[in-house]
Amino acid sequence: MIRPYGDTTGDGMVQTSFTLPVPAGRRADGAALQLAAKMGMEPAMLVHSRAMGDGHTFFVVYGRVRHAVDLGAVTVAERDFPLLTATEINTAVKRRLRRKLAIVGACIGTDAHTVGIDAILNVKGIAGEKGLEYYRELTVTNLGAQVSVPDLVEAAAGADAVLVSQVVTQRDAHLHNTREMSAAFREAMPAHRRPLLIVGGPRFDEGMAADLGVDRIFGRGTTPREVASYLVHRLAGEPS
Amino acid sequence: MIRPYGDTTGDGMVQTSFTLPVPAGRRADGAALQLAAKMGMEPAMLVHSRAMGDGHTFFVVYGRVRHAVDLGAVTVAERDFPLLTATEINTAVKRRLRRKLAIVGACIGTDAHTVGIDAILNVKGIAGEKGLEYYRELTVTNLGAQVSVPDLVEAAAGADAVLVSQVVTQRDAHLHNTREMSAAFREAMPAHRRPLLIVGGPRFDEGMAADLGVDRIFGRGTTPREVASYLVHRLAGEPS
Amino acid sequence: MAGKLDLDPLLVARARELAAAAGRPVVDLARTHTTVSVERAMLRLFGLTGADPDGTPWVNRLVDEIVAQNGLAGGVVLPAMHALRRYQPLRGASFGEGLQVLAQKAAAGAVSFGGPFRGAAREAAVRAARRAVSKLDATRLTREKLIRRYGDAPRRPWIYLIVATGDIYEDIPQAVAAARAGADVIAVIRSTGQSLLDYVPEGATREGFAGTYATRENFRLMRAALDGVSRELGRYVRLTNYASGLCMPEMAALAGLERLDMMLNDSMYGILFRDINPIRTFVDQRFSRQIHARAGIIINTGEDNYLTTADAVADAHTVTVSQLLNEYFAHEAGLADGQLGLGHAFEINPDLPDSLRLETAHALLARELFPDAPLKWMPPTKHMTGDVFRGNLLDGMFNLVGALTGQSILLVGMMTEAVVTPWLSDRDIALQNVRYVLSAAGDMAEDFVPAPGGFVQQRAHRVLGEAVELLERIAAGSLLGAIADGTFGIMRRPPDRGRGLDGVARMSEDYFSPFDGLLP
Amino acid sequence: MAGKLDLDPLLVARARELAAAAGRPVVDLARTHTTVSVERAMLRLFGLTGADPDGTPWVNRLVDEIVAQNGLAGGVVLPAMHALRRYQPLRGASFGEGLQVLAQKAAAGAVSFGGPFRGAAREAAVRAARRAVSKLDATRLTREKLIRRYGDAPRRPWIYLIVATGDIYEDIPQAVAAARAGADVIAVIRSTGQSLLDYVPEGATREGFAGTYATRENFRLMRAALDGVSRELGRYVRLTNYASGLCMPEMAALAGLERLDMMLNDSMYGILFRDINPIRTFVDQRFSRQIHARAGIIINTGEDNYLTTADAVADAHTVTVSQLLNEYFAHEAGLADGQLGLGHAFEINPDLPDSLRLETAHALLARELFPDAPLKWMPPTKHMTGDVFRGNLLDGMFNLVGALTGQSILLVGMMTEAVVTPWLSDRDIALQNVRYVLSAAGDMAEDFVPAPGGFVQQRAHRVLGEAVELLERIAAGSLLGAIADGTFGIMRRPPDRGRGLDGVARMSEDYFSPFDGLLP
Ligand code: B12
Ligand code: B12
Ligand SMILES: Cc1ncc(COP(=O)(O)O)c(C=O)c1O
Ligand SMILES: Cc1ncc(COP(=O)(O)O)c(C=O)c1O
Repeated sequence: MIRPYGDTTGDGMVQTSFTLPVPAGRRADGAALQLAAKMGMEPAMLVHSRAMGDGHTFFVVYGRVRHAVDLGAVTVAERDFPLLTATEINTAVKRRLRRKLAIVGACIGTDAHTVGIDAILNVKGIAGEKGLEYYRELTVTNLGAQVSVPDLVEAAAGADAVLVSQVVTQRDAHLHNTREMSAAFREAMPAHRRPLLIVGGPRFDEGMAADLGVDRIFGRGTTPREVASYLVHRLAGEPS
Repeated sequence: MIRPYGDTTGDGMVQTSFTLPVPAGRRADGAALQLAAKMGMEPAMLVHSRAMGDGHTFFVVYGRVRHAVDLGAVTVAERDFPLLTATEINTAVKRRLRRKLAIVGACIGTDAHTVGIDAILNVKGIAGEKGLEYYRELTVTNLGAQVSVPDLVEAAAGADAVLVSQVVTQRDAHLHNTREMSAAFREAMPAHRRPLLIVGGPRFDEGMAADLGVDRIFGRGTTPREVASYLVHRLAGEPS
Repeated sequence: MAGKLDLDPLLVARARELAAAAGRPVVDLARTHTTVSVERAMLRLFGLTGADPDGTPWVNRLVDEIVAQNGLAGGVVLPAMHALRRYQPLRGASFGEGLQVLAQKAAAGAVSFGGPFRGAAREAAVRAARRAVSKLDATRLTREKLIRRYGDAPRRPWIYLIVATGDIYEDIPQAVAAARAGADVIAVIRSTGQSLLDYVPEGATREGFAGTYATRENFRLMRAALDGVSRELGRYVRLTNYASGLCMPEMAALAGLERLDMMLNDSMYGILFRDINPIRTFVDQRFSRQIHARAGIIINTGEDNYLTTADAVADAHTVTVSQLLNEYFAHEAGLADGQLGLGHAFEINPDLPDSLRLETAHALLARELFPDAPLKWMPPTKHMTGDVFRGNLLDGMFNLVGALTGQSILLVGMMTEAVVTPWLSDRDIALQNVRYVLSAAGDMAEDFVPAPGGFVQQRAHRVLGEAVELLERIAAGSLLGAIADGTFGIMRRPPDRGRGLDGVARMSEDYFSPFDGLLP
Repeated sequence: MAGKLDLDPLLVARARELAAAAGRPVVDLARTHTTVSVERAMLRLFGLTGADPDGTPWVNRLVDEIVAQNGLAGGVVLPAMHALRRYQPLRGASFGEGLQVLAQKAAAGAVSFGGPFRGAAREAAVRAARRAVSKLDATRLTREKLIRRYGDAPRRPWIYLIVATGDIYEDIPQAVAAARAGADVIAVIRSTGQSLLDYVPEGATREGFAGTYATRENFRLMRAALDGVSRELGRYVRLTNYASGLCMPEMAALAGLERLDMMLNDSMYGILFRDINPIRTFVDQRFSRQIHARAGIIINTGEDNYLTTADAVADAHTVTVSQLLNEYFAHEAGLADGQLGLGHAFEINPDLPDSLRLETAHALLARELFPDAPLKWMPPTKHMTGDVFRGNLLDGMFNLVGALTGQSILLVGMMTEAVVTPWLSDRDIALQNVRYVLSAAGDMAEDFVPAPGGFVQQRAHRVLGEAVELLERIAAGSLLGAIADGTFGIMRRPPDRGRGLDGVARMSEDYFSPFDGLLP
C-alpha cells in the first residue's frame, strides 16, 4: 500500500481544483471543503477561492487524502505481447502468414483528427519510429478522416485488421462511435471473417476494449512498433 | 444538492494532481487511476504522468466525481456577530465598558511572520481598513515576533484579549503552538480572569477553535474591522 | 511598429506580385463557376427561410428541384424568379414568404422551372438583390451605431474567447460570463460534423460534439445576448462563427443578416482539413467574401491550422505564403485591409532552444508584412499536454509575444487545450493570464528591438525568403497543383477529389447573378 | 551588458562613496567589538567540536566559562591557549581533542582561566589560526579541483533550489533528485527557530519546522551526497546554507570547513527580521565575511526580504541602498566582487500596470550597478496566492526577466509559495518552468533594449536617484539611526534593543585575535 507523496513519505498530500455553481463566500468555501472531505481529503486546506460571475466559484484545495493505493490491485493494461523489431515483424508475417497483412485505417464519425492515426500508419511515424507503411510485409490503406461506418465496413472487406482513431471525446463521442463501428462489423460479417478491430486515441481507457466490442485499445503515446507487434502477436502467432 | 461544474450543469468535473512513490509506467498510471477512483472520480482521465527521478511519478487527472455537495449540510463559520463601523465600535466600548479595551498581540513560537498580525494591529491596516491601534478605545500592545508562550502569558496579565498569529503550518506547527498557548493560559489563570484568546493565520480551519482551546479563529483575508467587531461583541455585549 | 525587421520592400512587393500571379487562375475559376451553396446563399439573402418537417431547409429543397430540372449551370435565380411570378402567395406576404411557398410547391413536384426567362424575372431578381444588399448595409450600420453607442473594445489586442459546450443554452450564459470577464470577441464553436453537411440546420440547437450547430436562430440568440451584455458593459462585444465547410456562402449570408462581426473564412482550410473539393471551396469562398466585404465583417483566416500538422519552424514560410494568398483573394473579393484577420500561431515546439525568439520573429514578420490587417494571433495547441501547469505558462509566453509584437486579435489559450473543450474555470484562468500579461508588459514592445542583423531579423528574413521561393514555384506551376502536392499542412488534396464537387458547375452562357455589380 | 540604462557614472561613484561614508562607523564598531559567537567561531576553527550530553556544544561551554571568569572583552583565545598548556590531553590526540578535554574540565569548574598570558599562549594561538586558515584554504582548493574535475554549471543563471522537509534524511534524496533534475545550487532551509539559538546544534537532525537544523554533520552529509551526484552528473552542484542569526560567525566557520559553497549572509537581515541586536549583527557579520572571503564562499544577501514587508515599487531604492552597503561591508571584509551574491527580487504587485517593465528596470539597475557580482534574483513570494496556476505563470515571467537582464543566480520560484514548503512535484514543475523559459528566451537579452529616455531607463534613473538621496540622509545621520527609524523593510530596530546584545563586548586593550593579519 502506498500513499501520495507531497514532501515526506506517506504524507498523502494531493492538490485538487473545481468549480461549484454557488456564489462566492463563506458558504461556498464550506461547500468546497465538504466536497474535498467526500473525496477523502482530511484535513483539507482551502487555499484559493474566486468568484466567476455571480453564480460560480472556483476553488483550489490542498490536503492529505486518506486513501492508500493497493499496488497489488492495480489493473494495468500491460503489454501482453512481445515488442518486436521491424525485421522480426516482417519475418514473422512472411514466415508464418506467407502473405502480406492487409490493414485499413480511418478516423471515423465526424472526427477529423488524423495526426494520431497518421503517426501510426504513415512512413513518417512518430517518436523516431517509422509508421506501419514502412513495414514491407504490411499493406496499409489509410482512408483518412470523417469516414462513415458503412464506408469503413465496405473498405475493410478482406482486411486483416481495422485501425480506427477517435480524438474528440466531448459527450463521449469516441465511445459512441467505437460502439457503432464494432456493432456494424458484427452485423456485416460472421465472427471468423471479421478483421481485428483496434481503436486508438489519447483519452481512451485501455481497459475498456471488451466493453466497446473491439479487440484492443491503444492510448496516448502509442508508437507504431507497439501496434505492429500486437498485429503480429494476434494475426501471425508468436515467433517460436 | 449541487455538483462540480466543468462546462455543463451537473457534469461533476474536477481536476486533481498528485505524486505517487512509484516509478513511471503503466503500473504507475494504473495506481493513479485507482487513487482517482477512490477519490470518487469515475470516469477518470489520466491526462499527464511524468517521472520525477527513478522512484516517483507525478499525475494530472481530470474526471467526473460522483459526489454531490449537500448545501444544507455545509458547516460555515458564519460571522455570528454584527459588523460595526469604527464609530460604533468606539462608542460601544466607551458606553458599555467605560474603559479602554486592552489588547495584546504577538506572533508566538519561532514564527516570525508579522505581516499578518501587523495588518490587524497597526494603524496602517489592510485592504483599506485601519488596524486596531487606530481605534480610540482600544489599547494595543504588539509584542512582535517569536514571542515565547511564557513571555506572552506574562505580558497578557490584565489584558482583555490576546491576539496570536501563526503562519508557519509545516508539521502542524500552528496547531501545536496554539494548543501550547491556550494550555498555558488555562494553567496560569482562572477562567474568569483569562483574556479572550484569538488566533489567526492563513491556513487555519476556522471551525477548530474549541479543539484548540481558543475563543475564535480568523483565517485568510481577515480585516481589522471584523476583529474589532468581534471584540466588542464578546467583551462589550451587543449595542441595544 | 514598422521597420523593426528591416524587411526589403522590393522583396515584399515581389511576394505580393507572386501571390497575385498564383491566385489569379483560381479567381478566374471562381468567376466562371457556381455552386449549390452560392445559389442557396442568394436565396437566403432574398429572404427564403425555414425548413421542411424533416429539417431540410427550403433553400435546399428549392435549389435541388431547380437543379434537378435545369441543372446548376444557369443558376437558380432566374428560374426561381420566373416561377415565383406564377406562384404568388397570399397578399401581404413578404417576398421571402413567397419564396417559401414556391419552395414548398416545388418540393411537392408542382413547379416546372422551364424558361425562357424574361426581363421581368431578371428585374425582380435585381430588385431582390438590392433589398438584400440594403439589409446587409443596415446590419453593418447597426453595428457601427452600437459600437458608437456602447463603445469599442478598450485596447488592442482584442481578447477572443471560445465557447463550445455543444448546447446553445449553455453557450449563451458562458459567453455572457466571458464578456463580463473581459472578452472582446466571442467565438461560438460548432459541432465537429457541420462543415460536411450540405445544408444549414434550422432553429436553436442543444446538441453537437465539441460545439453546437451554427444556425441562423443560434446566431440571433447569441447576438441578442451579447447585445445585452454589451449595453451592460458599455463595450460592444463581437460575435464570431464559421463561414467554412460546404455551406460557406450561406454562413456568410446569415452572418451578414444576423450581425455577426467576424467569421472564420479561409481560402484553403476546408480543402486541407475537411477534404472539401478545392474548386468548390474557391468558388464558395469568393462569394462568401463578397458578402463579408459588404457586411463589414472581419474574416479570420486559418494559417494556424497548418502548424498543427506541419512543423512550425520548417514550414513557417507556408504560413506567410497562405497569408499573402488570403490577402490577394480577399482584396479581389472587395475586402478592405481592416477586414483581414490573417491568422498565425504560437506553435513552435517549446523544447526547441530559442523558441520564444523564433515566435517573436514570425509574429513580427506577419505584423510588418500586413501593417493594417487586424492580425489574429493564436495560442499553442499542438504542444500542449495534460500538464496544465505548464500549459498556463506557455499561454502566458504566447500572450507576451502577442504584446511585444503588436498583435490585433488574441485568441485566448486554455491550459486544458490537450484535455477538454474549455471549462468555465479554464476560461477564467486564461483571461486572468491575458490580463496580467498585457497589463504587466504595458508598452514593453518599445523595449523589444531586435538587434540589427541579429537572430530575430535573420529568422524573419529567412522565412520571407523561403516564402518568396515557394510562391515562385507555385506561380510557375499552379496553386491547385501545389495544394495537390501537400504544400500546405502536408495535406495532399487533388482538384478532382474531395467532398462537394458534385455541387459545382461551370456557369453557362445564360448564367445570371443579380448580385453582380452590387457586391464588390 | 553595461550601458543599457545609460547610468550616470558620476552618480554611481557618488552612491558608492556615500555607502562607504555610511558604513565606515559601523566597521569601526565591528573592529573594536567582539561577540561570544565570534569567539566560538575561532575555537571551532581551532578544531573544537562536539557537545555535552545535553547537546550544548563544547565551544559554548568553554566560552561561557571563560567569559564567566574573565569577561568577554579580552577574548577567549589567550585564556584558552594559556590553560590548554596546563591541561594537555593524551599523547597523539589532536589539538581539537585537547581543546575538548579543556572544555570538559572547564565545564566541570576545574579550570581557572586567569592570566597573565605570555608569548607562548599567543604563539600557540597564531599557530592554531594558521592551521585553521590552511584548512579553509584546503577546502577552497578542493572545491576548485572538484569543479575542474566534474565541470561547472553549464550556464548562467545558476539554478538555485530549496529543500525544506525538516528532516535531513528526506532533504538528501530530494536534493539529489533536484540536482539530477537540473539544480546547480541546493539550499537547505533550516528550522524557523534556529537563528535565535545562541549555539549550533550537533549531529544529524530529523526535526524542525519548515526546515531542519543547520549542523556541521548535516552540512557534511549533504555535501557528501552532492559530491556523489556531482560526480554522476559531471557538474559540480553547489550547497548553500545560512550564516545568519546569533551564530553567524560559527556558521561561516563550519561552512568553510565543510565546503559549503554559498551562504546567506546579509548585513541587516538578522536585525530586521529576527530582531537581533544591530551591534551584535554587525560584529558577527564582519568576522563571518572574513571567513567567507578566505574560504572562497559566495555570500547571498537578503534584500528580497525588504520587499515582503515594504512595497517593491515605493521602496525599491532601499534595495539599492542595502546592496551598496552590503558591497561596502563585503569589500571591507575582504570579499571579492565575484563573491557578492547581492540579492533582489521580483516582488512588485502583479496587478500594477507595467509591473514587468518595472521589474526589468530594477533588475537591470542591479545588474549594471554591480556588473561583476553574481547577483541573486529571487522570485515572487508576497503576491503569490493559493491560485497555483497563476503562480506558475508569475514564476515564468520572473524567469524571463532574469534571462532578459542577465541575472547570475536564479532562486527557483514555486507555484505553491503561498501554500506549503515545496513539494517534490512543485520543484519539478518549477524546474521545467525555468528550463523552458531560459531555453526558449535564449539570447533574447540581445533584443531587449530599453528605449533611450523611455520608461525603463527613467525608472532605473529614478530608483538610483532616490537611493543616492537616501544614502545622503543616512551618511549625514548614521546607519544605526536609519535602522532604528524603519528605513529598511519598515522594521524599526534601535541599537540598544534586540536579541544577543549581552553577548557583545567592546574589546579591551589586551584583546587578541590570532586571525588578525591572517584573514583579510
Ligand atoms: C491538431 C489538432 C487539430 C487539427 C487536426 C488536424 C488533423 N489533420 O488532424 C485541426 C486544427 C484541424 C483541429 C480541429 C478541431 N479540433 Co482539434 N486538436 C488538435 C490538437 C491541437 C492536437 C491533436 C494531435 O494532433 N495530437 C498529436 C497526435 C500524434 O496525438 P494523438 O492524436 O493522441 O495520437 C496518438 C495516440 O492517441 C495514439 N492514437 C491515436 N489514434 C490512434 C489510432 C490507432 C488505431 C492507434 C493504434 C493509436 C492511435 O497514437 C498516436 C501517436 O502516439 C488537440 C489538442 C492537443 N494538444 O491534444 C486538439 C483537440 C483534439 N481538438 C479538439 C476539437 C474540439 C477540435 C474541433 C472539433 C473544434 C471545432 N469544433 O471546430 C475542430 C474540428 C475537428 C473535427 N471535426 O474533428 C479538442 C477535442 C476536445 C475533446 N476532448 O473532445 C482538442 C483536445 C482541443 C480542445 N481542448 O478543445 N484540431
Ligand atoms: C513575507 C513572508 C516572509 C517574511 C516575513 C516578514 C515579516 N516580518 O513578517 C520573511 C522573508 C522574513 C519570511 C521568512 C520565512 N518564511 Co515566510 N513567507 C512570507 C510570505 C511571502 C508572505 C506572508 C505574508 O506576509 N502574507 C500577508 C499577510 C497580510 O497575510 P497573512 O499572514 O495570511 O495574514 C492575514 C490573515 O491570515 C489574518 N491573520 C494572520 N495572523 C493573524 C492573527 C490574528 C490574531 C488575526 C485576527 C488575524 C490574523 O489576517 C491577516 C490579514 O488579512 C509567505 C508566502 C505567501 N505568499 O503567503 C511565506 C511563508 C509564510 N513563509 C514560509 C517559511 C517556511 C518561511 C521561513 C520559515 C523559511 C526558512 N526556513 O527560512 C522563513 C523564516 C520565518 C520564521 N522564522 O517564521 C512558508 C510557510 C510554509 C508553511 N505553510 O508552513 C511560506 C508559506 C512560504 C513557503 N511556501 O515556503 N517569510
Ligand atoms: C479557418 C477555419 N475555418 C473553419 C474552422 C472550423 O472547422 P469547421 O468548418 O469544421 O467547423 C476552423 C477551425 O479552427 C478554422 O480555423
Ligand atoms: C539573508 C537571509 N539570511 C537568513 C535567512 C534565513 O533565516 P534564519 O536566519 O532565520 O534561518 C534568510 C531567509 O530567507 C535570508 O534571506
